[in-house]
Amino acid sequence: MLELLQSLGLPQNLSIQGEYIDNANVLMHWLMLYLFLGWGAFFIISLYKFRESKNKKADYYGVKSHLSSVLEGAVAIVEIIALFGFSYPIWAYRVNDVPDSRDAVNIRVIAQQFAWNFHYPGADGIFGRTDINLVDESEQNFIGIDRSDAFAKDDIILQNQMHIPVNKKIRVDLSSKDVIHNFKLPELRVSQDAIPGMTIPVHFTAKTTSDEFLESVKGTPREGKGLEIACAQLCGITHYRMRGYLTVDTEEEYNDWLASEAEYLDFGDEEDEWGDDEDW
Amino acid sequence: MSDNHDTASMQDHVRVYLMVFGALGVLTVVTVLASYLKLSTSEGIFLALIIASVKASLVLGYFMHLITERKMIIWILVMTVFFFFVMIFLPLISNIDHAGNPTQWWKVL
Amino acid sequence: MNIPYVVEEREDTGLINSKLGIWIFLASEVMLFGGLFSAYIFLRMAALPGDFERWASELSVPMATVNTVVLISSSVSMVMAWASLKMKDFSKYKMYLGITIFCSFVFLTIKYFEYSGKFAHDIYPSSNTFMAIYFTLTGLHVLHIIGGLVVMLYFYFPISHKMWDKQPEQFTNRIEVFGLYWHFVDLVWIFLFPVLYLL
Amino acid sequence: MYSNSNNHDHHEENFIQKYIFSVDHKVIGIQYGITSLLFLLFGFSLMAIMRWQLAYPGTEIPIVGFIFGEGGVLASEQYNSLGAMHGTIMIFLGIVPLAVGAFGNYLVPLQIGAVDMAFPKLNAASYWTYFVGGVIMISSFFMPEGAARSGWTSYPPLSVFENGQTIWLISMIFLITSSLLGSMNIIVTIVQLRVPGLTWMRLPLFTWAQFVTSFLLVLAFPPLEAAAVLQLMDRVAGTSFFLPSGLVMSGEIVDIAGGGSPLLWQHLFWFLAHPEVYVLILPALGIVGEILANNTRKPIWGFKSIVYSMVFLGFCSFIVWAHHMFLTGMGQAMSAFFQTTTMIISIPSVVILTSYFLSLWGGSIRFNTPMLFALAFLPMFGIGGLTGLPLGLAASDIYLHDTYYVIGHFHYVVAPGTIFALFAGIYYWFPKITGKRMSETLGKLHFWPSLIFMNGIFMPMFIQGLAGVSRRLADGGVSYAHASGVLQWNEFMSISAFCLGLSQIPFIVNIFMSLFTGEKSDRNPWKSTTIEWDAPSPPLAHVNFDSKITVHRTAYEYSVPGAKEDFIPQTES
Ligand code: HEA
Ligand code: HEA
Ligand code: CUA
Ligand SMILES: [Cu+2]
Repeated sequence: MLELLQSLGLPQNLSIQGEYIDNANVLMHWLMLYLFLGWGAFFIISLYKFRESKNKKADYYGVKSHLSSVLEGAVAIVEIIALFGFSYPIWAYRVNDVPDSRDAVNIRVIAQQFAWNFHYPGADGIFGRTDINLVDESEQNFIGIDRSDAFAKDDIILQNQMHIPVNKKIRVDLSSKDVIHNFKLPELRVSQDAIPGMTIPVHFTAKTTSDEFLESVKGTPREGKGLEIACAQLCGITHYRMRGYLTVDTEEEYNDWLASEAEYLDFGDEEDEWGDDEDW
Repeated sequence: MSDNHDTASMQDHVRVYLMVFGALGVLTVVTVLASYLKLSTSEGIFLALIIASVKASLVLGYFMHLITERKMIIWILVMTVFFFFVMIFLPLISNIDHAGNPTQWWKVL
Repeated sequence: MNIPYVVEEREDTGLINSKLGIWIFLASEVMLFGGLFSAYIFLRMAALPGDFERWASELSVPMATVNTVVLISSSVSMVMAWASLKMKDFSKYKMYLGITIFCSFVFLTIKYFEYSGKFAHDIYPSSNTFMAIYFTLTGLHVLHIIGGLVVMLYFYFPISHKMWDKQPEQFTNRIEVFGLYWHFVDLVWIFLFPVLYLL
Repeated sequence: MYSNSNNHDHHEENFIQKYIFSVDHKVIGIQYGITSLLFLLFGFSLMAIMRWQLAYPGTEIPIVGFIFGEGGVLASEQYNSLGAMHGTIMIFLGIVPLAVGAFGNYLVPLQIGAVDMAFPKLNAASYWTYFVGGVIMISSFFMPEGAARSGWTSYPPLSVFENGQTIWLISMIFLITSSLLGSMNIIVTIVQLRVPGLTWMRLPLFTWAQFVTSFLLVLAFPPLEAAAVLQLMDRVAGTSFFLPSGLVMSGEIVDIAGGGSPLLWQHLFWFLAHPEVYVLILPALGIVGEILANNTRKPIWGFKSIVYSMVFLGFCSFIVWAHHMFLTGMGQAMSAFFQTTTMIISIPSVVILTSYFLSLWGGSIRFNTPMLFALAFLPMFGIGGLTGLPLGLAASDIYLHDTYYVIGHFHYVVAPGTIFALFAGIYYWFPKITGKRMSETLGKLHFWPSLIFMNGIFMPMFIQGLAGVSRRLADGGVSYAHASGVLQWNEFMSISAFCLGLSQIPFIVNIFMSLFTGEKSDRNPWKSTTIEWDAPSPPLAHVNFDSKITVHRTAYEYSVPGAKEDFIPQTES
C-alpha cells in the first residue's frame, strides 16, 4: 500500500516519526480499499443481477442474512485498532514526548505574513531577549532581537532559511506574529499551526540529508528542487508563495554552517546595526 | 391550553406566582449579599451559580409551566442543555489540554 | 386553508403548534446565549488572574440589582396578564400588560444610564475583553428586550384586540407563547447578573 | 403566525400574493429552489474562474477576464475572494437552501399529508430573510472592499484584518436567522401536522432526514450567530475577542486591547460547521432512500436501523467538531476524545450505506434518470466518506490536514454526493411539482457526462493531496517544489470542471422544455407508495390534497407478497 500511495504522489518520507504517520495512513487506506472493493463488487453484481429486464418481480424480503452486522463490526474493530494501535501512541509521542531544549537542537520559528523567521540560540545555547517594541522591519529586525542582551550576541536569526542536522532531535518552538500559519515540512511529515498568542513545540528527527534526497529525486519532476517549508494555512494575499528553504545537513556541515553564520554576525556587530537602541 | 382551568384553579395559580415572585426577590438580595461575603473566587462562582440556577428553575418551573409540560418539550430542552454544556466545556478542556503555551511570541520560554 | 392544532391540542403530542414552536425557538436561543457564555468563560480562563474581577468592579451593582428586580416583576406581571385572560378578565389583562411594558421601559432607561456612565468614563467595548463581552452580552439582551417590547406594544394597543373578541382562546395562547419568550429573557438576565456583575 | 380565517382560500389572490409574497409552502419551496439553483450556478461560475487560474496561472481569463482589471489576470487576493465566496455560496446559499428550504418545504407537508407548514407566514419570512442575506452576500463583490477573502472558515486574526469580511458577517447573520425560522417550522410541522395513522416509524426516510436536519440547524446554527456577532464587534467596535495581545502586522504593533483567543472562533465555528456537513448529507440520504425503494420495487432494508442511525448521527455530530482542529496544538486527551467520536460517527454512516446496498439485493431495478443519480450517489458518497477516515485519525491527519486531500474528501460527499442526490430528487419529484414529466434522454445525457467529469475533477485531488499540496493556493502549487510532480493534474481537473459545466446544459434545457412541452403526468407516475403521490400534480394551492388522507401502513410497501399490484400506497386501507 505504501508503494501504491507513493506511486500516487506521496513523497518519500525523510523523518523517523514520519514512518508511523505513514503506517497509520497505510492502514486506513487498506480499510478503505477493502470496503470500497467489497461493496463495489456487491453493488455491481446487484445492479446486474436484479435489473428489471432480468428480475421482473422484486422480493419483498430481500437479504435475510445478518452478514452485514458482522461487516459493520469488522469496520469498528479496524477503527479501534487504528485508534489504539496507531493514532493514540503517535499523538502521545507528538505532544507528550517533546524533548527538552538541552536534549535537542532547539530552534524558535516565528511566522509572519509571509515569511518564516528562524532564531537559533547560537553557541551559548540560550536564546537572547526579544521584544515586540524592537521589531523594525526596515532594519531587518523582524523578531525584535535585543543585541545588547548578553545571550543575544551570538544568536543567529534568519529569514526563510532553516538548517538542521540529520539524525538529531529537533525541537521547534513555533509561534506567529500576526495571523495563523502552518509550519509544514511535507517530506518530514511535520505540520503544525502557528497561532498568535501561543507557542507550540514540534519535534522531529530527520533521517536523510538534503543531498541524499536530491540524489534520490534525480530524473523526477522534482529534480534539483530541495526541501521546502510550506505554509499550509490561508494567511493572506501571498499565502501561496510563503515558503522557506530547509537544508538537512550532516553533523559536520551543520556545524560549519553555524560557524559561518556566526562569522557573519561578528561583522554585523562591528557595524553596530542593532543593540544600542536603548532609548525605547 | 385546554379549558379545564376554571377561574378557581387559576386563582390557585396566581397565588403560586406571587409566592414565586417573593422567592425570586429574596434570592436576588441573597445573591448580592453573598457577593460581599469574603469568599474565594471559586466558592463565589459556585454559590452565585447555584442561586442563579435556583432562580432559573423557579421561573422555568412555575412561570413557564415546565413542571407540567409535555414530555416532548422536556426532551428537547434536556438535549439542548446537554449540547449547551458540551459547547461550554469541551472548548475549555481543550484549551487546558493543549500542547502549546499561551505566551506572547516574543517571550522566550 | 385550515391549519390544525392552532387552538386545540393534538392528541398524541398534547401540544399546540405555537407552544412547540416557541420552545424550539427558545432552545435555539439557549444555544445563542450559550455561545456567548462559552466565549465569556473561555476568555476569562485565558485572561490574567484578577483581570476580569477588576474590570467587573467598574460595573454598578445597585443599578443591576434594581434592574433584576424590575425584570422579575415584569415576568410576574406577564404571567398575571395571561392568567387574567384565562379568567376572562380583559381589563386586568391590560393593566398587567401595562405594568410589564412599564417595567421594560424602566429596565431600558436604567441600562441607558449604565451604558452612558461607562462611555463617560471612556470605557468602551474596545477597552478590554471583559468590557467587550459585557457590552456584547447585555447589548444582545437589550435587543431581546426591545424586540419583546415591540410585540407587547402591539398586544397593548387596540389593533390586536379584535382577536380577543373573535378568538379569545387563540389570543390567550398568543399571550402565553409570548410570555414564554419574555420569561426566557428574564431568565437570561438572572444569569447575566451574577456572571457579569458579581463574580 | 396563524391562518385561521376560513374564508381565506376563497378570495381571489392577485399575482403578488400568489407568486411573490405567497405563504403557500409549495410556492415558497419553488422560490427557494429557483434561488438556490441560481446561486449554485453562480458558485459554479466562481469556481470555474478559479479553476482557470489553477490550470493556467497568470494567464488571461477568457470571456470574463476584463472584470479582473488590467490584463484580465486573477490577482491572488481575488482568488482568495472567489474561494471564500465559492465555499460560502455553495454551502449556505446553494445546497442548504436547496435541500432544506426547497425540498423540505415542498415535500415535508406533502409527505405527512398536511395542508401547509405549521407557520406559513414564518415560512415566507424565512425565504425572504434568506433572499436578503443572499443579496447582501453577492453585493459584497461590488463594495469598495470587495468580497470576503479569508476562506469560508473565516479564521481570525486574518479575517478581522482582511477586507470584505464585514459584509460576509452581516449576511451570515441573515442566513442563520433564515435557517432557524425554516427549521423550527419543519420540526413543528412534522410533530404536529402528521395525518392520522402516520406514526413515527411510518414516516418516510426523507421526512425523517429533514426532522433530524432541522434539529441540527436549530441547535448548531446559533453559536455561529454568536460568533459572527463577536467577530463583527472585533471588526467594527475594536474589541479583541479573537485577537491576542502583541500582534504585529507589517511591522506595526496593532493597537488593540488584546486578550482574545483565535481558537475560540474555531471552536464556535466548527461547533456549527461540523453538524452543518450532516445538514448537507442527511436530506440527500433521505432522497436517495425514497428513490431506491421506489425503483427497486421493494422495501428499504433495515428501515429502522437507518432511522436510528440518522438520529444517532445527528446527535454525535455535535461532539466531533474539533477533528478540524487537530493541528492547532491539541493535547493528548482531547485529540483522543475527538478522534474516537469521529470514528464512532462513521459507523452509523456505514450502517446507512450498507442498508442501502443491501436494499438492492432481490429488487427489480429500473434505471431511470432519478435512479441513476441515486445509484451514483452511493459509491460517490462512499469514496467521500471513506476518505474521511484517514482525516479523522489524528495521526494521519497530521500529513493530510489542509491539503487537497481534504478538498477531495468533502467534494466527493457534497458534489457527486449531495448534488447528485438533489438532481435525483428534482427528476423524481418534477412531475409532482409541475404535472409534467422530464425527458429521459436528456436526463441520461445529463447523468453520464456529469458522473465522468465529477470524478475527473475530484479524483486527482487525492493524488495532489497525497503529494502534500495545500489548499487555497492561488497558483495551484506552482511555487512549491513538492507539488512539482502532480501539477500536471491541474489542467486535467480544470478541463473536467469546464466540461462538467457544459454537461449541465441538458439539465437546464430539460427543465424548460419539459415545463412547456413535457408529457403530462398523472398523480403517481412512478407508482410510489408515499403520501405526496396522492395529491394531484401539481398539488392544489393551499390545501394540497383533494381527498381526506389517513395512513394505514409503513412507507415502502412494494412487492408485498400476494398483493395485486407491486405497491400499496400508505393511504390504502
Ligand atoms: C456532506 C458533507 C460531509 C460529510 C458527510 C463528511 C463526513 C465525514 N467527514 Fe468530512 N468534511 C466536510 C464535509 C463532510 N464530511 C467538509 C466540508 C470538510 C472541510 C471543511 C474545511 O476545512 O473547509 C470536511 C473535513 C473533514 C475533516 C477535517 C480534515 C482536515 O481539515 O484536516 C475530517 C477529519 O476528521 C473529516 C472527517 C469526516 C468523517 C470521518 C466523516 C464520516 O461521517 C464519513 C462516514 C462515511 C463512510 C465511512 C462511508 C461509508 C460507506 C461505505 C462503507 C460504503 C463504501 C462502498 C462503496 C464505495 C461502493 N472531514
Ligand atoms: C456544498 C458545497 C460545495 C459544492 C457543491 C462545491 C462544488 C464544487 N467545488 Fe467547491 N468548495 C466548497 C464547497 C463546495 N464546492 C468549499 C466549502 C470549499 C472551501 C473554500 C475555502 O477554502 O474556504 C471549496 C473549495 C473548492 C476548491 C479549492 C479551492 C482552493 O482551495 O484553492 C475547488 C477547486 O477545484 C473547488 C471546486 C469545486 C467544483 C469543481 C465543484 C463542482 O462540483 C460544482 C458542481 C456544480 C455545478 C455543476 C452547478 C450545478 C448548477 C446547476 C445545474 C444550475 C441549474 C440552474 C438552473 C436550472 C437555474 N471547490
Ligand atoms: Cu502563511 Cu499561509
Ligand atoms: Cu467535520
